[in-house]
Amino acid sequence: MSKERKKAGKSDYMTPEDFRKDFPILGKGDYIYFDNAATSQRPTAVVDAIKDFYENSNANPLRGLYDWSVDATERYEHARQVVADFIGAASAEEIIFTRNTTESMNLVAYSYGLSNVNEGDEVVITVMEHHSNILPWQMVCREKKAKLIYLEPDEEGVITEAEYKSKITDKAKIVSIGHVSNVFGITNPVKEIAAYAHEKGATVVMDGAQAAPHIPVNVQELDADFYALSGHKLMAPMGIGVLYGKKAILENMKPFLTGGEMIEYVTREDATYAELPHKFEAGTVNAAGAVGLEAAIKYLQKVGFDFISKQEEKLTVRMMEGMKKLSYIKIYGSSDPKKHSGIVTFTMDGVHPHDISSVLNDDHVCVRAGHHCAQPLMQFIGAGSTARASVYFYNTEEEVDRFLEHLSKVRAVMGYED
Amino acid sequence: MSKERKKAGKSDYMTPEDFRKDFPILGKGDYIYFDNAATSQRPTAVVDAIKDFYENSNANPLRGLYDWSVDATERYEHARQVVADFIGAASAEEIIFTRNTTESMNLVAYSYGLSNVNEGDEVVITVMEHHSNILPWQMVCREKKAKLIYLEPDEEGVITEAEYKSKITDKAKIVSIGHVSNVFGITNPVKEIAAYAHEKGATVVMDGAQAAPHIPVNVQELDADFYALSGHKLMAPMGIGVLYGKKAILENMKPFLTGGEMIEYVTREDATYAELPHKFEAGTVNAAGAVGLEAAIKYLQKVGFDFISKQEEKLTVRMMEGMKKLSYIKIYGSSDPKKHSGIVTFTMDGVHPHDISSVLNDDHVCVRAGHHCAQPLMQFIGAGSTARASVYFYNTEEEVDRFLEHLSKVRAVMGYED
Amino acid sequence: MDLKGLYREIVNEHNLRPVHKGEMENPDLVLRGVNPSCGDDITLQLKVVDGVIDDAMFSGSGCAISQASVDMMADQIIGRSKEDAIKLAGTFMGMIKGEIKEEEQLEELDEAAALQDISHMPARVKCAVLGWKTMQEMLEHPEKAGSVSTEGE
Amino acid sequence: MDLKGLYREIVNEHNLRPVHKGEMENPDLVLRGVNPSCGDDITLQLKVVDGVIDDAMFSGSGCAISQASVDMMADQIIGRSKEDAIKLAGTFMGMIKGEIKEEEQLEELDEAAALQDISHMPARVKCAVLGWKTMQEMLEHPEKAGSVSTEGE
Ligand SMILES: Cc1ncc(COP(=O)(O)O)c(C=O)c1O
Ligand SMILES: Cc1ncc(COP(=O)(O)O)c(C=O)c1O
Repeated sequence: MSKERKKAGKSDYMTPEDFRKDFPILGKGDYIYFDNAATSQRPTAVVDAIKDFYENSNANPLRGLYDWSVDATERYEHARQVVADFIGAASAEEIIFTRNTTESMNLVAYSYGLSNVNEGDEVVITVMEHHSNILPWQMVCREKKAKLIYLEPDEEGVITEAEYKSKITDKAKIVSIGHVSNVFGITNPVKEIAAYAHEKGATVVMDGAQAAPHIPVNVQELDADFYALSGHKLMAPMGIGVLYGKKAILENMKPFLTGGEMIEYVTREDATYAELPHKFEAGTVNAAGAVGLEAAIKYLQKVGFDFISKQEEKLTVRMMEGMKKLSYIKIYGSSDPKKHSGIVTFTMDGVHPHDISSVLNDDHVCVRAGHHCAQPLMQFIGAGSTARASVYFYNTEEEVDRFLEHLSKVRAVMGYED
Repeated sequence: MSKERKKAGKSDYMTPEDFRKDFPILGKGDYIYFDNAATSQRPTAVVDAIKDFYENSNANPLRGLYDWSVDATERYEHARQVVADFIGAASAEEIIFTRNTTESMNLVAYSYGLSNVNEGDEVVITVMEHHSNILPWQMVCREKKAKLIYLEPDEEGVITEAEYKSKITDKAKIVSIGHVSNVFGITNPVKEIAAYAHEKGATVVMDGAQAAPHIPVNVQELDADFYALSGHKLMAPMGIGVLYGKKAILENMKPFLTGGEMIEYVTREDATYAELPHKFEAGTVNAAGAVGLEAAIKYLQKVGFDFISKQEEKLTVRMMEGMKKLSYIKIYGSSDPKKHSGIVTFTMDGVHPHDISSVLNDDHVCVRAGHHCAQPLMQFIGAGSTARASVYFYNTEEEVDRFLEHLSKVRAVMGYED
Repeated sequence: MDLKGLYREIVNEHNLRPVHKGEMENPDLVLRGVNPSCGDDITLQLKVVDGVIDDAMFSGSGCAISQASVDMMADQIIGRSKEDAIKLAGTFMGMIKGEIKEEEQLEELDEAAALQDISHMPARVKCAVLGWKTMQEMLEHPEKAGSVSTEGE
Repeated sequence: MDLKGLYREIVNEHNLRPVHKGEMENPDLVLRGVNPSCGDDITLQLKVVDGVIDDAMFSGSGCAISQASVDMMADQIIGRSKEDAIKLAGTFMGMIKGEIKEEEQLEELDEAAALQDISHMPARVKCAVLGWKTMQEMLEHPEKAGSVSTEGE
C-alpha cells in the first residue's frame, strides 16, 4: 500500500460496486432502490447466517441441555454480545432483543413509563418523531394524566439549545428523542439534550432506528438511558430489533410481556422473574433473527461507517444539487446535504407525492411517498404528504443521475408544460 | 395406483424417509432429535422462501407504492390468507401476526383482559398450562383484583366434564385453555369447554401452540374467541406467531402496541387506528417470517395430518411400550399412547432429569429436561422436574429403538446396578 | 402496465381541468371521504331531485388519480337515479378489484372504465375508488350526509 | 467431552454416597442455594471455629453434578480459613468458566478439579458451581446466613 493510499484511508478506494454483488436483489433488473430509510436490503451473508443456523444448530435455545440447544444458545448470546459492542453498551445484559424499534419503545413506555410518570409530569419528545416514538407516549400521558411536550425544529430542521432548554423543565420525567430523523435525515443533538435532561432529573430515551445504520453509536458516550433500533434498517432480517437499557434501570423495571423463558419460579398465584436480559424476553426467542443481526452488523463493520458516510454524502450532494435545478421542487430540512444522512424529502409543485412515486415506479425507481409515519411533522411543515428518496452505501452516482433524469420528466407526464 | 392402495389412503405408503431429505439438519451426524415439542426443525422449502423473499421482493410492505413494496405486501397478505384457511378463520382480517404464542397471549391479556375483567370476576385456566398461558392472567387478575381459577386433570391427564362444569361459573369472564398440553400431550376438550363457557358468558381463549403442528384446527368449529399459535413449532421460522380473534371482538379492542403502520391519523394529542388486522401490528412487520410460515404450512399440508398422526402414534406406542419394560421409569399423563401427540414425559428413579438429558446427549440423543415452562403442573404431579421426549412425523422407529437402547443404559452410567 | 400512458390519456385532463370541482350552493347531500394513508381528502356534494342526481360537485385535494376519478364519476352519475348510481359504483369497484372484466358491463362506466388498469396497482386502488365509495355511502346512508358547514371541517 | 466417564469416575461416588450430606446440629451459618432452571436446591451448613471451617454439611436435592460438587467442596473446605475457602471458590469458578487452566492453581482444588470438563458444558455450569457460590455468599455476607429453621423453608 502506498503512503498516500494509507493516508487517504481505505474508504477512498472502495466503491459501491465492491458491495453490490453481495446483494442479489440489486442485480435483478434495473431497479433503483431509494427507499433505504424504510428498510435496507440484505446481503447474502445475512441470509446465509439464517440458513446456517437452521441447518446446523436449530433448537429452542436457553433451556435445552443437549448440544444443538447449547449451540443455539451460544449463537444467540454471542449475537447479543456483538450488538452490545456495536453500540458501546457496558454489558450484554443491557441488550434486549425485540421485534423492532416500535416494540422497544412500547416496552419502555409500558414497563418504565407507566410506573414512573405521574399526574402533572411531562414527557418531552420532538415534533419530528416517528409515530413509534409518539403513540406510546400519548398512551402514557393519557393513562397518567401527564403532559406531552413537543420540541420544534427551526427552518433548517435543528432543535436549538434555546428550544430544548426552554421546554425541558423539572417536570420532565422522560425525554425521548429520535437520534436521526427519518424525514429530514438530520442528526439531533441527543448527547447535549441528554445531558440537560439528566440535570433536570429526566430519563432519556433515544430512537436510533435511523441512526444505527448510518453513524457510529455509543450509548455510554451519549449517556442514553434507553436506546432502540431495528435490525431490518441495517441489513438484518425483519423481525429482530434491540432495546438497550442501563442495567440499573432495567433491574428495577417490571417485566412487560410474560410467559416462558423469563421466569425463575411460577406458582399458581405468582412468579419471580429471571435475571437480565431474559426478564424482558418472553417466549421462544428469535435466535435465527439475532444470528442474522450479528451477520448484518459484521457486514456493516466490514463496509465501515467511514465509507458509508462518505458515499451517502457524495450521493446526497449530487442529488440535492440536481434537484435544486428543478425550480418546482422543494426540499425539506437542512440546506446542507451533509446533514441529511442520505435522506432527501421533497415535494413537487402541482404533483401529489403519490403520483410522483407511481410515475417514478414506471421507470423502476423506488421512492416513498406519504407521511413517513410522522404525521405531526407533516402538519408542522404544512405538507399533507411528501416524497422521500433515501440512499445507502450500495447506491451509486449513476443511479442518482438516472433518478434525476426520471424526476425531471415527472411534471411533463402529469400534463405540465414547464 | 392399485385399488387397495387408493383405499388404504396415501399416508399408509409414506414413510419419514420421504421427508427427512428435506431437513438438512437431520442428515448431519447421528443425532436423534426428540425435542420437537420445544421447536420443530425447518425444511429447505421454508429457508428457501425466506431467501426468495429477500432476493426478489424485499421492501417495507404496506406503505410503498413501488413494485417491490407492493410485491412484499401481497406476499405478506397472502401468507395471512393461508394462515386463515389453515385454521378455518372466517376471514384473513381475523389473523394477527405476532412473534409467538407468548406475545399472542399477552396481546389478549393486555388489550382484552385488562378492559373486560373486573374486580370479583374470575379467569379460568388449567394447571396444565404453559407459563405463557398463566403469567398474563396472573397479571390481569392482580391488576383487576380478579380470581384465577385452575382446572385440574385426573390421573389420566383428563379435564373431566365434572371438573370444568363445577369451576366455570357465571363469574368467569375469560376461560383460557391449552388445546394440547406440552407435558402430557393430551388434547383437552376445548370445544366442549368453550360451549359451556360461552353459556356462562365467558370469552374463550385457546393456546394452540402444541395443537397446530399435530392436529387439524378449525377455530370456527371449536368456537374459539381467540386462538394462539407459534410458527416455530410447525416448521416455520422463529419470530413469527399468530393470534386469531373473532372480528367482532377484535374490532372493539384497544390496540396493544402502538407506532407505525397501525394508525390512520396522528395529531400531537391523539390518534385514530387502522382497520383490522393492522390495528394490532405495530411497526415494520416481519414479512419474511410470514412468508416462511406460509411455506411451512404448505409443507405441513403436503405431509398431511393423516400421516403426521399415524407416524406419531406409531412412534409413541413403540416408545411407551419400550419404556414400560424399564421398571424404574414413570410416564406421566394418559396410559394410552394415542393420546400423547407424540409427547412422552417421564422420570427415572434415582436419576435427576438433567442427568438423564446430559447422559443421553453423550449418545447424541436430544431430549428436554426441566419444568417445560409448566411449573404449576410440575407441582401438581409432584415432580420438580421431568424429562420429555417428543417426536414429529420425520422421526423413525429406528430412532425410537436407539433412544430406548441408550435410555436403558442411563442408570448404569449413573452408578446403579439394576 | 404503462401508468404514464394512463395519466397522459385520461387522468391529467380531469386532474388539471376538472369540470365538477368547486362548491355547490345548497347541496342536498354532502359527505367527506378520506384515505388516511394517502392524504386524499374530498367532499362530495350532490343535488338530488325526485330521486335523480341533478348535479354533483367535489372539493378537496388528493392525488391525480383520486381527483380524476371523482371528476369522471360526476360525469357519469349526473342524470342517473340514485339506485342506478349505486349500482354503477358497484360495477366500478368490481372492475378495480379485478372481479368484473366483461366489456359489456364495463361499457356502462363509459370513460371511467379507463381506470381498469388500476386493478393491477393495489397501492392506488384506494385512490381510484374514494369518490365512488363516498357517493355510495351518502346515497345508502343519507343520514350520514350532513351539510357542508358541519362535515367539511 | 466424555460426560459418561466423568459420571463414572467422580460424580457417581459423591452423588450416591455423599460423605457430608445431612443435617448438622447447631450450625453457625446456614444458607439455601437454588438453581431455578434446574431445580437444584441445597442448604449448606457450616460450623466455623476461630475463623476456620470446622465442619460443612448440606441437605436438599438436585442433579448428580450439583450434589457431587457440593460434597467434594465440603471435603476441600473443612479445615481451611474462611479467607482461604473464599479464595478456593474463586479458583473453582474460574476453572468452570474456563478462565483458569493452569495445573498449579487447579491442584489447590484437589479432587474438585475433576469437574474441569464442565467448562465445556455451559448448560451444567450452574449445577457445578451452586455449592461454591452458596459457600462464598454465606462467608462474605454472614448476615444473610440465618439458622436452618428460618432459611430452610
Ligand atoms: C402449550 C404451549 N403454549 C405456549 C407455548 C409458548 O410458545 P412460544 O414460546 O413460542 O411463545 C408453548 C411452547 O413453548 C407451548 O408448548
Ligand atoms: C426514526 C424511526 N423511528 C422508528 C421507526 C420504526 O421502526 P420499526 O418499524 O422497525 O419499528 C422508524 C422506521 O420506520 C424510524 O425511521
